[in-house]
Amino acid sequence: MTRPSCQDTLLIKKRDLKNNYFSATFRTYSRVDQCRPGQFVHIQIPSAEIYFRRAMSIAGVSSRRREIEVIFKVVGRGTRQLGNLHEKDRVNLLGPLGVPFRWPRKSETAVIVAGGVGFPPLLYLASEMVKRGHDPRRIEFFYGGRSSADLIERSRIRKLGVRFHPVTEDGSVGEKGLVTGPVEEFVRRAPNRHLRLYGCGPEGMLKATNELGVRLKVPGQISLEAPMPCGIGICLGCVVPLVGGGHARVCWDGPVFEIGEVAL
Amino acid sequence: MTRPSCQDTLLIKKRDLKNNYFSATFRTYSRVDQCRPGQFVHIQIPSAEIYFRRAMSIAGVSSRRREIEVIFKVVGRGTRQLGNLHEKDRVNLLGPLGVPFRWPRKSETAVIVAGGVGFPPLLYLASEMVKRGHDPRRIEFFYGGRSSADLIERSRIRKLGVRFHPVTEDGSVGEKGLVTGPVEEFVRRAPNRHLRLYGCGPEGMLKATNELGVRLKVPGQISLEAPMPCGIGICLGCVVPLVGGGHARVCWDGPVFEIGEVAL
Amino acid sequence: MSPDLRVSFAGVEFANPIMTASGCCGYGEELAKVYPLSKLGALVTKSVTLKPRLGHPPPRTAETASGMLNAIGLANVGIDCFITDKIPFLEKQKTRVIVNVAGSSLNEYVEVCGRLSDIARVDMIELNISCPNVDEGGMEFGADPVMTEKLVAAVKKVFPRPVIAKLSPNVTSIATIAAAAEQGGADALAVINSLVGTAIDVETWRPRLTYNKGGLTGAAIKPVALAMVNAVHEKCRLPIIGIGGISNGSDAVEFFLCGATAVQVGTALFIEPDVPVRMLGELKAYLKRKKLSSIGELTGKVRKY
Amino acid sequence: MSPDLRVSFAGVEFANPIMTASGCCGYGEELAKVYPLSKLGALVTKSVTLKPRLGHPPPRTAETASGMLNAIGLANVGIDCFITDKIPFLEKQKTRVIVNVAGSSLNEYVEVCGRLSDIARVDMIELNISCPNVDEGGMEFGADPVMTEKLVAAVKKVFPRPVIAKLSPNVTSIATIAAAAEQGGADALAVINSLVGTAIDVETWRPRLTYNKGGLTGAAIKPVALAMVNAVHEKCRLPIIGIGGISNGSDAVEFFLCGATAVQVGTALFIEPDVPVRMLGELKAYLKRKKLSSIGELTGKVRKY
Ligand SMILES: Cc1cc2nc3c(=O)[nH]c(=O)nc-3n(C[C@H](O)[C@H](O)[C@H](O)COP(=O)(O)OP(=O)(O)OC[C@H]3O[C@@H](n4cnc5c(N)ncnc54)[C@H](O)[C@@H]3O)c2cc1C
Ligand SMILES: Cc1cc2nc3c(=O)[nH]c(=O)nc-3n(C[C@H](O)[C@H](O)[C@H](O)COP(=O)(O)OP(=O)(O)OC[C@H]3O[C@@H](n4cnc5c(N)ncnc54)[C@H](O)[C@@H]3O)c2cc1C
Ligand SMILES: Cc1cc2nc3c(=O)[nH]c(=O)nc-3n(C[C@H](O)[C@H](O)[C@H](O)COP(=O)(O)O)c2cc1C
Ligand SMILES: Cc1cc2nc3c(=O)[nH]c(=O)nc-3n(C[C@H](O)[C@H](O)[C@H](O)COP(=O)(O)O)c2cc1C
Ligand code: FES
Ligand code: FES
Repeated sequence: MTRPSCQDTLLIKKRDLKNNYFSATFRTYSRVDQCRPGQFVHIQIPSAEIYFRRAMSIAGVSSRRREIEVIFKVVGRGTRQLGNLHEKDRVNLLGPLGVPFRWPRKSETAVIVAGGVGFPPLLYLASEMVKRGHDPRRIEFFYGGRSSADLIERSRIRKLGVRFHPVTEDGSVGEKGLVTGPVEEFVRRAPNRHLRLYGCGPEGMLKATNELGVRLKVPGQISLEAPMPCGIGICLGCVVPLVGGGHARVCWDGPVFEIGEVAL
Repeated sequence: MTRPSCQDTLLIKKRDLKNNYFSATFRTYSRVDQCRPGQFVHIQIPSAEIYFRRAMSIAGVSSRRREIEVIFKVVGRGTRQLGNLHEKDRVNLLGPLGVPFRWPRKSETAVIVAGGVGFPPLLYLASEMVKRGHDPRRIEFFYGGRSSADLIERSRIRKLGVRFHPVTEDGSVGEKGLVTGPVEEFVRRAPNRHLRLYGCGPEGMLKATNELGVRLKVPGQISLEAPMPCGIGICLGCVVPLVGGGHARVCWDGPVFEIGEVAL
Repeated sequence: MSPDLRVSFAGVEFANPIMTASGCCGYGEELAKVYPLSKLGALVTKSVTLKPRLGHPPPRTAETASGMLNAIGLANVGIDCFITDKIPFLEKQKTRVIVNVAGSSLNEYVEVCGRLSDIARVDMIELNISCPNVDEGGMEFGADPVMTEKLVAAVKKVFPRPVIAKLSPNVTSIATIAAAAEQGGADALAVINSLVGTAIDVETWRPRLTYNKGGLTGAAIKPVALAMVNAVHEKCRLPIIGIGGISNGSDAVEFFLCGATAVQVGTALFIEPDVPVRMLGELKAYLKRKKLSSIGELTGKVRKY
Repeated sequence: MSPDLRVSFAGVEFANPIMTASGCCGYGEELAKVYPLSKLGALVTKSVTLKPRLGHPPPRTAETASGMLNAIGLANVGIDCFITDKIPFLEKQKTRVIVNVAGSSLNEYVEVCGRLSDIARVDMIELNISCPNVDEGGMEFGADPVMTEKLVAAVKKVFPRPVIAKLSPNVTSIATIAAAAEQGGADALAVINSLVGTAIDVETWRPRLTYNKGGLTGAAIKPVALAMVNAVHEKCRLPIIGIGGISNGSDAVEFFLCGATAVQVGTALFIEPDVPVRMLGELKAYLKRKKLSSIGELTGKVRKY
């Protein structure tokens, strides 16, 4: 089991990915070997206006260099401040937190549905699958956005050798439309149904992916977001209602949930 | 009259002066031409723990480049944060604030008594005097500290051509002892008594300078410090008692006061 | 068409809903050097008392997390000097003038307000029945509904123009005090004054204020102030001036939505003296973006769950 | 010689004066994955009620300046599940266990406390008579001295070990409520629970909490909490547990100086779950530097002006 810890790290690389996206790499993070795709770190942002940490999915790690990467989009006060950090700034990370994605079986095809800030954990997931020997041709990576500018770091997905399906609402890259259209098409056409869905992205996309999985009986998981005061299950602030009744904490019981589990 | 204003400036140069002293130069400050020695700027520090601005004397300005310099010592949370700023960081300055020093007459000898963070405004004062044609040999610059490391930027004073008298408690540079000893000696020995005292520094030094001025009937001014919530006279937080009764606001009625005016 | 920032209450019209709070803008002289006071909906003076007061010895302010403590102790020039020295300056300012009055007894309040009654430049009086920083009077009045009603009624008898009661947050039910002030004849309510608080220097074991405690203000108290404005608005029909931790247009909108007709800015002036000017722009832009034509369309419109 | 961090009150000894506050550490299971709970002086559980409660729908927390609002609504597993599921875990923890109890009627409090009476692992009960986030019970009890005294007395009859009354800051005089709790037989006081507050989303005009208001906690409220600990300490001889905005050793020292015997850390755990561990080091270093041998040498020692 991972034991989360708070630790100071050094921002050693910051890359502007355009369209308000940034990649930030922190060193030296002692828990890199315990990180799993789907988990997140809770980042403390040194600023007058920010009180809570901000949750960011792990986008990748380098065991050798003890580096951890997050990819974030500037959407509000906290992420703006994060985007203003300088290389060599000290940043406190609490993590790794949350329940990771479950691995697909070798025989299964992973159908990844990514969008917006849901992309980083799925990039990490696909990278790790490939690294651990999952056949890249058994990874179908659907990546949706409004326009080509929303689909960041495409070269990194391509390099993995997975089957990459960009989809944009304006058709500026890949198929035109909402990503869940082509996903459904693929699922319906899949010759054998040894599929496993992995979804993370904006609310609409998550809902559609969840609904699709339930309707077509494809197992899989989705990763949720919620504002998170603590990130470690002690404040009860980040709850979502479950289909079976009751609440689950997104930070501790999730953020990864089984398809059909959460009342979205 | 100067009309203080808040404005964003760019930290364009930061120099580590050792012993926890830093010099910071900000650009582009629109009010450089209104700044006078003895005045200060109130600096907003972007940080979670700092709510008030921090007052810093103006240490110098460059009209041509619209730059303003402050020299500060890291003594607490705010100045620590200030010391952590990066070049190109945006910093909001409110100023210029406060009553400046009065100029000596050409015939008068300025006896400057500086110590600690009281040095920067007196450096500015001496520089401006020389620039405006005051005979540098009629400026006696006494500069006291515990040890040579406390006497920063000595070369800048020397360059002015003024009569420089470093004094240290451990004798590591200049005369040994407290700075007010040599000052009193000088005042007593001064052939004609057309002297004008200018004091700024730690509490003990200020008290001694004030007392010396009163006792030996040397006119002059001292510049005080006080924690300053607003810096512009509206909170009544920074008051000091006056000898004649009543309170004065250090930020608005000062920070420069006549010798003998304040009940120290 | 530019949105209309004017508001009016108690029969008085204000150019805009942004006022500077008592004790945070002196008598206006210093701020007038930073920007013309005509930018303000109104200036609320430092509390004026019958006799001049030096206030408590320093230190009388302390910085706290997103806020500050003060125990100035009602330092002010006294009503005589106020009338002879400060009114002439205020006569020339193109803004509404609200004089905040404090006292240690009912008679003192009445006497000061009486002295102001025939000075037409004084558009309104704001009764400080909520100062946590004096031994007598101050908060005592504002914690007791009976005394609150009596005091407001007495002042209304001697001052012919509108009277605002400024309420203390240091009570079990602010709505009860608000109702008492309404009963006494108050024309409007100012909500809130500062919260009692303190801070200790762990090196010297001394309180950070010579008065041993003080009033907490600034961004830290905004949530408390909003809840109290809302509680008063639900129970009382008087117009409300929202106060507490306001430092931008969006903060002001929160207060309007909770029931405020106007707002006062206090501690934020210390950090950014021209915050009211910035807020005017932000409010205008907000109304425009939301396609609203006046502040009144916000007042009390919070959509509760 | 290392300074002694042990404190004791109401006949119970604690390894150190740092506790985790109710509602900010669940039942201990999650924090135990970050560090051994033996580091804590005591763990105070989330409020337990007779029946399980889901709490209010999300959003039920909101960030504010140096603080937060919460209206969790006493979400908890209920006393049955607490005893069967949570007590076994707590049995294994080498720390003091204080169970915080809430209810919507006197009978409910008494029933829950009665159920806990023969579970030896429950070292103390903390009565939450100050929750601002439920419609019934909660703060009502803590705002009324008569009900406070009655409730404490009733619980004392059914629970044989010490009972702490946790007081609300949303009152005119916390010292009066403290005296009532003492009268009722309370063994100690916990000061303070959260301040009522709210925040509004200016885009949607909705409160940021579905309960429309919530409790303000965190660094923002520390000055208020300190003043209240001090006020209670001046009027009442019961040991006090200081709570409100504590996030480091120096904050704790401020509370000790104002009269606290122990402290609880709440919101700070959300930002830094191992803050109690860091604080232990800071406290030790402080005592050493000040040449003090125990926390008791600080309690109530503020040097007033
Ligand atoms: C487990 C998890 C993993 C995440 N991973 C990433 C990631 O890899 N990259 C990335 O860019 N973002 C990620 N996020 C979202 C990120 O945490 C939020 O964008 C961030 O907290 C917003 O902070 P802010 O201060 O900039 O915005 P704020 O000013 O706080 O808010 C801006 C807007 O975002 C909403 N918001 C705030 N926090 C959240 C939140 N946690 N979830 C949903 N809405 C929120 C607010 O309600 C508001 O509408 C993740 C969130 C979670 C819970
Ligand atoms: C008009 C004026 C001009 C100044 N010019 C300079 C300058 O040129 N260079 C420079 O280094 N410093 C100068 N100072 C002092 C500087 O403002 C303080 O050192 C600074 O505010 C300390 O902030 P901090 O957050 O680092 O310390 P804090 O953590 O706030 O406090 C550290 C210690 O300093 C004390 N302190 C805090 N503020 C002040 C203050 N304003 N005056 C006296 N003691 C204080 C505190 O009580 C505490 O003991 C000036 C002050 C004034 C009023
Ligand atoms: C330094 C200071 C002095 C104050 N003096 C007074 C006063 O004299 N009379 C009064 O009614 N309120 C006084 N107040 C309270 C403010 O008017 C206002 O109610 C309070 O500060 C909350 O608003 P804020 O958070 O915007 O500052 C004072 C506040 C501060 C910070
Ligand atoms: C999310 C949250 C939940 C809380 N739940 C409870 C509770 O169930 N019972 C209780 O007595 N206090 C509860 N509190 C109040 C805390 O125990 C504490 O009194 C308060 O947060 C002030 O301390 P702090 O500023 O250190 O957080 C809760 C506080 C928070 C932030
Ligand atoms: S963020 Fe606190 S329980 Fe999930
Ligand atoms: S700092 Fe506010 S009056 Fe001087």
